[in-house]
Amino acid sequence: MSLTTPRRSRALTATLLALVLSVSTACGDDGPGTSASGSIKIGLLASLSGTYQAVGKEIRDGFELYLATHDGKLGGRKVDLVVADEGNGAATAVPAATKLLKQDRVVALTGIVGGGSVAGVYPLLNETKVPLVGSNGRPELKDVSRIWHTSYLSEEPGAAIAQHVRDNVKGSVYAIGPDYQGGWDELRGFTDAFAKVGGKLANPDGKTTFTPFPATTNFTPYFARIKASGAAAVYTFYAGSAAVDFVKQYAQSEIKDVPLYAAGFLTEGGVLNAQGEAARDIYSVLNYSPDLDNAENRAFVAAWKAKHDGSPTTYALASYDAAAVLDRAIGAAGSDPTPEAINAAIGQLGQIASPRGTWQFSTTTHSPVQKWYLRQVRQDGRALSNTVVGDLATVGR
Amino acid sequence: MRDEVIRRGRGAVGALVLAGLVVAPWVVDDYTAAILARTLALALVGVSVALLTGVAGMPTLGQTAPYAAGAYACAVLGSQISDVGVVQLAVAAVAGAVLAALTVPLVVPARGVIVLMITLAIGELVVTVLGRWRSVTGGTDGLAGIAPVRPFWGLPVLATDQARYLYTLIVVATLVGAVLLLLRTRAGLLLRAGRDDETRLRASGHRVPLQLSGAHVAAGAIAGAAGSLLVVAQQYISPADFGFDTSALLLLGVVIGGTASVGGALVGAALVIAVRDWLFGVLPGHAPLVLGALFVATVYLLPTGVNRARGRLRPPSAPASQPDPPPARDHATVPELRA
Amino acid sequence: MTCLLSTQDVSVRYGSLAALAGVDLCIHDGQRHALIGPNGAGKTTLLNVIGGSTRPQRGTVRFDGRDVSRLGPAARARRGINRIHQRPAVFPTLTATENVVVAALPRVIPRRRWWPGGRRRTAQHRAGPLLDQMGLADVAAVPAGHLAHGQRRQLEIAMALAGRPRLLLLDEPAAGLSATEVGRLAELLRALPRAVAVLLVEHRLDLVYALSDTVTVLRDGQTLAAGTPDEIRTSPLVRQAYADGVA
Amino acid sequence: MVVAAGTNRIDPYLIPALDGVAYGLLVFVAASGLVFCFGVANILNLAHGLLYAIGGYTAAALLDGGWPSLALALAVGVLAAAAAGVLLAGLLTPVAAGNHLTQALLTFGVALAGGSLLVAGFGPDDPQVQVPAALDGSVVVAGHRYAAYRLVFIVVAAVIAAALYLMVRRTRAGMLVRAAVDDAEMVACLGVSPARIRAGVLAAAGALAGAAGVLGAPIIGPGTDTADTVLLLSLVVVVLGGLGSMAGTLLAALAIGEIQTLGVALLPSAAPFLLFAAMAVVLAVRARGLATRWGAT
Repeated sequence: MSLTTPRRSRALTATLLALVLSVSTACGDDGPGTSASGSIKIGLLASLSGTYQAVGKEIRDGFELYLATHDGKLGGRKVDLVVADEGNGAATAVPAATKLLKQDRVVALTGIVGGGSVAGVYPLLNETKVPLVGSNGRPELKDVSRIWHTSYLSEEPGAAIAQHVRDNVKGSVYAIGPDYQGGWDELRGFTDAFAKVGGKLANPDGKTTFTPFPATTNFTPYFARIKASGAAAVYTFYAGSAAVDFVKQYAQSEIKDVPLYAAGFLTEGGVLNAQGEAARDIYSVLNYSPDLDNAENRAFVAAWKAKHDGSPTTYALASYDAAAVLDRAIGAAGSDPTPEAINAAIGQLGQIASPRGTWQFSTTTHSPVQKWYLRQVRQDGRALSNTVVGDLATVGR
Repeated sequence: MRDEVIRRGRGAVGALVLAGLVVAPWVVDDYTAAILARTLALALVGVSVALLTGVAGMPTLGQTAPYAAGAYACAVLGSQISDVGVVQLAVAAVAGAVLAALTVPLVVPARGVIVLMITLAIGELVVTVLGRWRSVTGGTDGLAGIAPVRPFWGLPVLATDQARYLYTLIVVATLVGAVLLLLRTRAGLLLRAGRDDETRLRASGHRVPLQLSGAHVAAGAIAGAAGSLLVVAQQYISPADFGFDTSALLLLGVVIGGTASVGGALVGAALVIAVRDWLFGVLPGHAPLVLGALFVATVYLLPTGVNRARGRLRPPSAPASQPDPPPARDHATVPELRA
Repeated sequence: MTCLLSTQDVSVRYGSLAALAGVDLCIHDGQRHALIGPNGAGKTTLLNVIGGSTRPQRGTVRFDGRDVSRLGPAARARRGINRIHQRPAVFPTLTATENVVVAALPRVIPRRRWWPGGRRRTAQHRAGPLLDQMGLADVAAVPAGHLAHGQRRQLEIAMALAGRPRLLLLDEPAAGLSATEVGRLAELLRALPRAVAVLLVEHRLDLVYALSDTVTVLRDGQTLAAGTPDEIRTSPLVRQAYADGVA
Repeated sequence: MVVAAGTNRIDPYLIPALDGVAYGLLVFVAASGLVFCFGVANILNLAHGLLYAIGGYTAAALLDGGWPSLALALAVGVLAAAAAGVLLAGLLTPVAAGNHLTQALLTFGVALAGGSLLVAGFGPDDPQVQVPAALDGSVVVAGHRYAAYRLVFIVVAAVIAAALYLMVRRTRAGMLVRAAVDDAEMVACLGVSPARIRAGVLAAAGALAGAAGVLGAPIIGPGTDTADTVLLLSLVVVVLGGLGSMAGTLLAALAIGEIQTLGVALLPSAAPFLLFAAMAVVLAVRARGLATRWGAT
């Protein structure tokens, strides 16, 4: 320390040091994931603050809804759900996941909004040998032996809709999306499949246009380029506030009459309310819609509406299904549901009945083989909602 | 004499804390050890921020840039050269120093708030490059599955949280010790003099820009080394680790710790980062609210720390009898506004 | 005899105001040269030009036979031009000793060049006697910000001398000092080593006549007169200029 | 514009260029309050984005598609943000004399806590902003479709900018403001209490940010990231504008607006780097920002 440090600051430094130590030693050991009373600890990590908190809260509510409708039990055991905040990404997600895995010693982890957060948590999962039943983001990973996702792979929505767009659009299609891993994967899914069925992109260089993310709040310059390209339709993927900005500005731009196709997240959940009239008629592809007609979905939507305003989203659904997966896996894992046993049991589940229709885990990617639906934003009573207008491909390997 | 007592008291507390940190991994659980290791790496970046902000008078929001350079150099280059920790540490330090050297022409001529903004821009640009240079950096999802290191030739790889923590602790202690020694030499004296009154230092014949450049490069090397420690502690890096939040929290931690004191910066930065990480785990959804309230409370509850920072940045008040008080030259604030 | 420092045709303009209009000056080795004149005559501007903090629009400054016009204050200080400022400029959080050490460092040649800390140790050796000489030995460990005004003035002189100057620029060193302090200051200045040339700007003419051997009178940015203190004291021209300036 | 419509090379860039003006003016109105904080009260206010967000959420809560609701939202938004500014001034009193880093610590904390309170109150979803029906469409400008609201916003924001300029130039309060930018200590000597100046300045800054938040809600809408986005843009603009100069800030804001729109349209591949690269270059070339060159207010 410097030579002329005033005295009081030394005292301060000492106090701060003491504080750090007391904080660091105060965090004790909470014991193993399965306690003597037979309850079981599950960790849920989701963005409850920051940019993605709307999605994170849906994920938490979806999981809690399953617990509430199943006596708070999974696989016949009382569940002690430990929730932690993922924040804006890996920087905050990693310490929160470390707490769940190493201090709370959960037997399984679920949730996680961001693909980057999953990548950040991945080394911890391998180290602690705890399975992740993720319900949203999914990065590219070398080894998925402990990673399961009830949502989808980022390239699947685009792949599912490509044939439909090829059949229904007379002309070239402009592809545009946000400049981060999720955007790259979503758009690549579409452009690869679209090229395979003989579709042509309107983008001048034949490559997708990527907009800085999350910095772009003004899409007008891009709309000018789309106009100049003479595209007959636009395919895009945005979510959250970027989706609101994109759709609202699109509706007032000079390409407002160009049909807009999108991965379903563009008009999913709360963003649709914020978009209002601007979202009318947008086509989107998604693995779920609240108006699907099956028994599981009717029960799910009714239970959801009893607790929350509005309809459940695909985010809530994926988390609800994650709970269902854990329910069956823990039940099948025997008298001592260790993380390893649960992980092995997930691999044996087979067909899973779900509000989205029946699906199963792919043996190679550990993500769902599931049917995708074409939806359009239409008037439903007093509000606009995503209405299923057709079935698309079943995707998954 | 009271100074002597206090110095001894401080020495005793310091030794006690160091002893506590050394035995910590055997007392606390894996989680705490892992968090401590990560926190130590960030605290080392805090030291480099303090070196620039408090000692050289250049408040920076951009130390995440050399930190990121060091981390990625270590993960991409270092792990291919060797799995020995000290080699990777050297690679990371060099990368951080090189990046800092490249930005010297932008940073060193600027003062006050302009430094804040230029370093902010540098930090943001580096994060953008990291997010887009997919083939090397893995893009916004980051690099996962980085191979574990062995601290030294012939030693086993760091496989447990305890081992990783101890390695981090030893490196941080060594580097902080080196910084403290450096500040006792003429380099430290000149940096403090420059923060007091840069014009006067020039008038005495010193090459001030050269000294500031040296400090900037040295701080870059330290931040780069911290990047290598982050790779060890976390085995995963992504652009999100080097965002604006991190810069802002580090600067705030350094302010809380007293901008000009290396020990204070280490502790302040560690405290802020530890509290943040801890809050995200125990108060899901309310961490920003509580963290924000804590910052406000800090300003009020620790007036010593805050006054301290002020005292370092402004000359101490002079006796009342003197006719003209010395002109207030505060580089860390905004001299431009008063021009 | 050649000049240690010479200015040729130095002109400085601030907008439409001519602060200096073609000033020539010559200072020899060891000379005690005073610069006087009414307020706004351009004395401080001339010191700034010589010290390097102001760039003249026209004219050259030569020091020790070399053109130093393009050098900044730091480079000139390294060549031996040191300066005392109108308001004492010291490093407030550094102790008196550290202040002198910092000032001494640029011109220190350590005995063991590659020995760590050698430069600083040599500078430290130089600081002690200088502080003694300036009567600051008691406050050597006190941060300069806590010193009284007069002590800071003395500290600044010690700092200037620590830089081994060949030319010392003194900008109103007596400003703000009490009568006893001015007496002390005069003694200290008279005791400066003979090898150091001095350029003194001062309002108190008694001090000027007591300390200098040559006096240059500036008015409206031009040299009005130059000569020995006696010549200047009796010159009606100078009296007139001062009377105008005061009025 | 009619002339430009004929030439094909310029044509695609016409709408982005126009939009850059709208965006730049919004950033200017949002940032002008920060200029006051910085230049007059010498406060580094990192909670400035929060004041804008208050205006934005007010607009989302009150606007129902009619004109009276717009007037009401504007009044309530301005008052609420100004009140928040005064509150902030009160919080800052104990550290007002301190350095900028201390102020940054305090205001950063307020921004963090206030931001999460806002989101807790209004929910995590971006709320819908319903502009008056007459403006909720698009008009044709030189053969291109453009949002009607933005076109009107350009006019309104230009009026606000002109009013600000006249106020700073012509009124007594404005003279005080200019004097304070030149020499803060002198104004203190005039017998005006620094605490009152601070409260007044932060109230004015809040009012401006609140107005920008209400009027700008259809452009930069309220949401979880609004405060951060606006704060960052405002800081960039204020620093580029030369810290305390209104004219410099306006120029910088328009430049940022064009960089974000026209620049993106011309150089899409460089889009992510444009803002900060431009900022670094400008700051490095001219450490005091654009204003020194153009000699401003």
